[in-house]
Amino acid sequence: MVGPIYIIAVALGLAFVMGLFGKSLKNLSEWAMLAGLGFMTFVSGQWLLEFMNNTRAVETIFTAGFKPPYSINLQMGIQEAFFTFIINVVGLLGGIYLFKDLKQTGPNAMMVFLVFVMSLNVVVMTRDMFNLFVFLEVGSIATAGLILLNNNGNALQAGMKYLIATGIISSILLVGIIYAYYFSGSLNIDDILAANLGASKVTVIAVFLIYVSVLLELKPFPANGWGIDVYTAANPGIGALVSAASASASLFVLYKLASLGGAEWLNYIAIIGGITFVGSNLIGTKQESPNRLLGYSSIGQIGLLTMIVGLSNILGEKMIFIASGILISHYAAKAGLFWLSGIINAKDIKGWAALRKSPFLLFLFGTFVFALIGFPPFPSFFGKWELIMTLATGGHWAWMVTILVGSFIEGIYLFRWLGYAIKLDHDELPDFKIEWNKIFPVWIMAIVLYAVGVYVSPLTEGGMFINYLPLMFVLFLFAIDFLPIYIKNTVSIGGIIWYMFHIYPVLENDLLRLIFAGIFLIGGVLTLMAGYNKKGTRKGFYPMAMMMYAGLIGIIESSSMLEFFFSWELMTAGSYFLIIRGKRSLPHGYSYMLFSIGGAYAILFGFGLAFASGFDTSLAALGDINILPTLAYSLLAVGFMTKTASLGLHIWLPGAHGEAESDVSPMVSAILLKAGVFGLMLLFLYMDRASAGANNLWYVLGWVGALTTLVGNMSAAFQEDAKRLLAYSSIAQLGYILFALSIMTHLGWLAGFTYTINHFLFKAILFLVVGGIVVKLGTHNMYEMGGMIKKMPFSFIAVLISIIVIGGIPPLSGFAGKWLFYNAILEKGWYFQGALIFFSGIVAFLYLYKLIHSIFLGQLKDNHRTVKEISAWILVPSYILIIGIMIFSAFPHWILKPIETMIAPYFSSQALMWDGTKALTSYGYWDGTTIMIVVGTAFVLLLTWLIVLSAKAKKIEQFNIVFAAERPFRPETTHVSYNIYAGYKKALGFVVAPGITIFWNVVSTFVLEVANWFRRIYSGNMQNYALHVVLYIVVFYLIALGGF
Amino acid sequence: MEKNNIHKFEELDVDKFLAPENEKRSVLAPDGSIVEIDPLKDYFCQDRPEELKPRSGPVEKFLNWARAESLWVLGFGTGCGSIEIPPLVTPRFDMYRYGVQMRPTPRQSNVFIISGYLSVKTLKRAIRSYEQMPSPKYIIALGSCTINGGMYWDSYNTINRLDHYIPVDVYIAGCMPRPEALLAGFAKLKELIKAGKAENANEYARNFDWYKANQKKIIKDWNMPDFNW
Amino acid sequence: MIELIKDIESRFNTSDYIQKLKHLAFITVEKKQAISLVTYLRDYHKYSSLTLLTAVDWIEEGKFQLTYLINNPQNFTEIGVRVMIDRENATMESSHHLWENMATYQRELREMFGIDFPGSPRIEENFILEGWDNIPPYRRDFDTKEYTENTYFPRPGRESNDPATYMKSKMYPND
Amino acid sequence: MDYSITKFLWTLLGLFIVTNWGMLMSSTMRRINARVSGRIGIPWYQPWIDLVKLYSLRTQLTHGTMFYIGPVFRLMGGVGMFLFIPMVYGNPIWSNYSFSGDLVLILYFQFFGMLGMALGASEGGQPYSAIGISRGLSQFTTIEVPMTLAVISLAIQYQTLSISEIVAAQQGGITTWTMWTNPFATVAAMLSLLGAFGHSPFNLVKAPNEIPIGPPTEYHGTFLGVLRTNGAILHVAEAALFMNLFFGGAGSWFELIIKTFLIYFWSVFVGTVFPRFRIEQSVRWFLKVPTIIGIIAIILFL
Repeated sequence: MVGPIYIIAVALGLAFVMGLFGKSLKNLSEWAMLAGLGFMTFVSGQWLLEFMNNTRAVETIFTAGFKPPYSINLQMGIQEAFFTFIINVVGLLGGIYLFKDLKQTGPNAMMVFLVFVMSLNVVVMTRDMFNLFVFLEVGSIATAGLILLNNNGNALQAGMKYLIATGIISSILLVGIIYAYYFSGSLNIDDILAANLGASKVTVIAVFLIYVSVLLELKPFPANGWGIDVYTAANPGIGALVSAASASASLFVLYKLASLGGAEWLNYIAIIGGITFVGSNLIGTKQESPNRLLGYSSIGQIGLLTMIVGLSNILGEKMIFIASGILISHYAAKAGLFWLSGIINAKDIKGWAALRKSPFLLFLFGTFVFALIGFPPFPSFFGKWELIMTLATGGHWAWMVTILVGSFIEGIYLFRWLGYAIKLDHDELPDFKIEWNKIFPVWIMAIVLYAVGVYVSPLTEGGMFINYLPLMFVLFLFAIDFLPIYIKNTVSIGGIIWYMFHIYPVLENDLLRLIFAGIFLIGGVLTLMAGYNKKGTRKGFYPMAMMMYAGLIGIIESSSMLEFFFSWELMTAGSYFLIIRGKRSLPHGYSYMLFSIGGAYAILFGFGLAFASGFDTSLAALGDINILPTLAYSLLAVGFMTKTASLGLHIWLPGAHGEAESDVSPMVSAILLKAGVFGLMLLFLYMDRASAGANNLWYVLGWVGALTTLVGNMSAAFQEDAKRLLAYSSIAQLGYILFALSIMTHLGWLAGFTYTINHFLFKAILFLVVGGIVVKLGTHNMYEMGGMIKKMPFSFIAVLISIIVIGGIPPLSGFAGKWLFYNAILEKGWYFQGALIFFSGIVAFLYLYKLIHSIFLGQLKDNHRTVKEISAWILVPSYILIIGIMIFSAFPHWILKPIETMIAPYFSSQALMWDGTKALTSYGYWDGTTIMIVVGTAFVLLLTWLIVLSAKAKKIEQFNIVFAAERPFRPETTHVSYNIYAGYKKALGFVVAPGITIFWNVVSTFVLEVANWFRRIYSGNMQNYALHVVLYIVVFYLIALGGF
Repeated sequence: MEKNNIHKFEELDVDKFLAPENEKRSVLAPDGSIVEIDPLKDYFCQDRPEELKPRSGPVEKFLNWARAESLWVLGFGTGCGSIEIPPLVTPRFDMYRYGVQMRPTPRQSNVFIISGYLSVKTLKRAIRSYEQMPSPKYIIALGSCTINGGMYWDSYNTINRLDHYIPVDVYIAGCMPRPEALLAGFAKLKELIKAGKAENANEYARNFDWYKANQKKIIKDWNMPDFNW
Repeated sequence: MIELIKDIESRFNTSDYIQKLKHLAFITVEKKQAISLVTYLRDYHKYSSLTLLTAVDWIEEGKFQLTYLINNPQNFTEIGVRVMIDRENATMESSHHLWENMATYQRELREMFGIDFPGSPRIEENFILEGWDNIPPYRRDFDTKEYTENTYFPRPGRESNDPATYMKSKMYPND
Repeated sequence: MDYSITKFLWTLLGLFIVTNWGMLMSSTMRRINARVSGRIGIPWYQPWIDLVKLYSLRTQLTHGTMFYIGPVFRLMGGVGMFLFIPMVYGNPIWSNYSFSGDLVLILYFQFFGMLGMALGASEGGQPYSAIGISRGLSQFTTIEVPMTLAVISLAIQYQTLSISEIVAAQQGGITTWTMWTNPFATVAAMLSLLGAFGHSPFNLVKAPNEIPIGPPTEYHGTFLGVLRTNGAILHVAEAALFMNLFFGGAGSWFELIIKTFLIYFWSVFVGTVFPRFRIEQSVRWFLKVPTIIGIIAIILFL
């Protein structure tokens, strides 16, 4: 074992020796520094390993051989080992990263660098107050020195500001230390903590001064302009160190001193942390410069950690886990991002589009962003999960809201940034060099994130059950991403089929899950089949698609809330990447993500309440939420409804589905939306049916569903873009399902299931076929199509059958849904909602006609005269689905009977009886098979009759039409499609006025305006910043001690 | 009537009056290839009309009776005589009694009343409408102008003899004939149909070249296919 | 109205002033100044409405006479501005910028008389004659009877006479 | 003979009766209409002659497959309505195939024919066809609102959606008809019927003189003949549906003829008096008075 004192000794010694190196040894100094950092990392790592194996007790080192308070002592426990280790690691990696920059500036800079890392080590380890002060000062000065590595005016200014601000802070700290020494008689931290200075009104001044200075070191909002400027002006390599290492050290100082003042002071710390978290992220939304944005994000994350330290009494023993989870994510992601920023070297976050040139860097960037937001499988996900659960247990709603709101705001800018990097149109992407020493540290950090994530997941309650098998498959697909499409496609389909066999025995007795597993997996296979018609390698598509399917199937498999939420987030991430692949998908993927994380946080809140009710992590806990049950259920419902795109939360859907790639649209529409339906079903089944709150919720949701249907259908009728039309149609169909489920009767749920299955079948067909046509014709606009029936007869038949199903026209299966609806509504007594639903059902005919007419009928256009039928790889899955529709239509009892038996136990009365193929309710009856036979026979007879009568009919061309004795000149001016429902829009268009879009626009504008207003604080003026610090101290004093 | 081709109907390589909308054009297909469009060939059926032989015997007699009793008139007034048609639906004349009804589209009409003078411009539309009517179809020519040009006989822009352009079943002389005369014309037409003598649609098909040459002689910008289906 | 005419005469090179009715007068102006005069009347004397633009073929003099008939809706007076232009290569400045419907009149004149108005919108398009390939039919040297006989299959048996000789032979058979 | 075959033959006979009655009804209506304006009008047998003529035209043109089978869909819509409505109460022979579906089936089967017609006419490529269809669909959305409300009201009143049972509940004298027991639903439905039959002022779809008869502009010959045959069947079937729901059903063919005639007469009667609405006026009109009446009909039974 090497003693921790050698960390300091080696660093100081090397720094000293380096000064003596002459010119001849200049090259050597660089390697010497790295060796020194490596040694420091080794020492701390060794200690950490020992502590983790529980083979060692806490080690205290006395410098002068005396016991404190007579000398300075250092302590090496697991926490110190952890912090020094991460500081030294980032120091080492930073050293590698800055290899060339340091070489240019010479040994002096290396000395400063070594001293900087060393000082942070001491700050972590020391148990002496004055020593702490000294090394904080050393650290500050070293930081300022490092900032000046960037040899320009901005850096100079920033360094000066930093020095002045830290000067003020350390002078206050010094006064505080003097007071503390005066009151406690010792400089040893343990002694000072034991003196309980917070208890007395006289001694409390020491507590105040120490706290305020330590907090100011953490750059609290809004007195942190000087800190922000450091991030902006310094070399990103230095920014990484400041963000990852300095902040960790400062945080540890705060942690060390947490018990200095007592519980009341912890509250203040938590509040300051919360304000910083929310406020800093809020301003982050207005940032365009990557380094500055990262600065705000850093400060926000540190604010969150400050808050967690402040909440340590509430969090209890979970605090270490939560804090380290979030800290590691912040540490690795932020260091990685700063380093990436150094590689890209763009002034504006829009310039990060250049990242697209290197898929690996893009992958790293995505990893860091998702880790920061707290997506699985990163440690921050588990940290946040535990944080919310623990807070909920104690009933701290305000803190939960603060954390979720802050995280959401962080998502706003991070995903905008990610979106720019992936998608933004950029005329000329700036070149950047990738050097091994710069890329290596970034990789290490990403690996750290994944490894730690997987390592910590079993430490959470229920986390050990998480199924990493699908994720392994995703990783495998990443590994073979360079292969051509057909191999990856086959592998993916094979994987899904294998998983089908794997999962079937598990779900065999659970029909609800089996149905959804069927929709997800069979749908997955069919939609993936369409991928065979693409060419090239299609980089990144398959891992992401599989990630979505992994999430979807994880939702089905999950038995605990954590697993559910884990899979939910996984699915969101995967689908985000799928959606944003579309050509014009940038804004739509972004709004999808915002709604999704908003919804996910609502779900998280609900889960928190559920957990708090019975300390049960299984999904069954949703069954007996006794803390704020109505709020919990509403939040959960809202969370799921963001995925089902119900009215008010639907505005992301049309763009996201409409602009997605041709085979992604069916995935995200026919399949992904069902995840929300599954969530709602689970929720509704678990809810307490007797409570008034639940019944009110269902009543409201019923109306929401009915209105969603109306608005969705009517908006669809006014679309000119074929895929957007289908997207609005999805909104409406999901409205039907929401309504049917909210009825909460046997018949209602049967209708809901029928709609779910039908929607899966026909929407997959429609999006596949229409998507194929859109690609083939090169336009989304229906009025630019027309006459395709002659070129694409198979597509026409597929679309025709689908629209017959959507319309609910007998004899196809859509009618089953309508019939069940009528009966369910009459039984439930929701007559007016029902009338609204039926009205919107007829409105659906408007868009159905528009769709099929504008694309397939009417006039064939000049440039489409040579177009051929769409790819067989799209038609085959469509026709497989059509076979499904036909079976469901002719033999509905095959599917409805088992469903009915399954849901019967949940509802008091079994309202549907079967008499052979005939379904009976107390109101009416319906015999799908007979209707099919009767209609089929009659149709064949009539067709024969007409053929006999007009067998000789002569086929004529498209302009041989009656045109008021004139002739058509161009197909474009003869095809009636654009704004075809103008009269209807005049009469009822007010229903679809974009009120909800306007509402969300106002909300987002308001948030950005607030951010903008706050941003004005940061004037960049040194005096102002100094004033902020002083004012902050005064205000804090007045609040904490002044009796405010 | 002897129908020799008085004026030679010559197929010219380059049509001096080829309307711009009939010129060949090339457009870019979505897959990047160039599509050559020949509007007249691609958008119109180029086939000539065929003679459609009547059935024989009592079946045709019965069908002719039905056709005679169900005359659907195309609502297309070509000249000043069209003002004489609306009175037919008033109580005073009430043509519905005789199974005569108005239809708004040539596809569903059998009878075309050329009501008065025809300028060249209108003739073009009249020919198009006539050709779009399903066979068997009949033409009633109303007023002197259709017979010999009437008071416009020496106008530079109105035709003199309708039967040189489309075959006429019944002429009703006068300037203008009153609605009663028109009703009498219908009666005459019914007689002809029942007697199986109103086969002018086949006549038109048989002498198609002659009619076409006459039509093309005066309709200079022939922006339609040779036969409108 | 007489003040108006004096005003015009003081500014433009006009001639042949005729007061046909109390509220209707004609004045002839040289070709170069015609559009200026019409514009002047429109903008300064409130002759804001175009009644018509027409032409007369003075074949003997080798001239076309154009008449811009414009109306003052406030005092209900009308002025016809006459311009004589050469029959050979008959061309006139276009004045479609003054009234939108002027373009239609100019199209008609181009088709019926062959007077060109360069720059007028859609001037090349057919007006009512579709594909006319003879000399413009309203020119007096166009023989409509001969054209009809050659073109429209006149029904045999129709007799026509020159009204003057026919009446003379009827009334004064002895001369 | 096998039951299904006899059933089929009886149904065929019923269809024959209904078709002929439908044609006679339409010619009678046109004669009545003519008398209102002081004319004599068409001979009573005119529809048959027209039909013979249409079926015997020599030229027959088609724009494509959908254009060709569109009329079949349309006719199937009418025939299907007939097949699933019990025509004469108390007689299993004339109840057709109504055992396989209830009122909801009828309401949704209407769309079968509409859809086929819309698609067939659209393939013709005639602009007026598409315009007529878009008008028809727009108008139909709101026509169905009072109808749906009335049907819901009936279902609450009789606690059933089976047409036979609704008719059975109305037996026992004129006062037990829905017309008297649920007048608001009857009024709402009868107002909606005006739109469904498409006579003036709601004849926006065909709108003669405006968009030359709309969807069927391109149809002629046998196609038009099929459409006319369907018209005859559909009018009787729809009237029979209303008869069953609101006017006590029919005990015999004679009663059916009288009642369907009167129901059909109602729409013709209104049609002779009013001029045509514009599309947005028509759409709004159905959402005003008829809808409010329909809502009242439901509220009364809450």
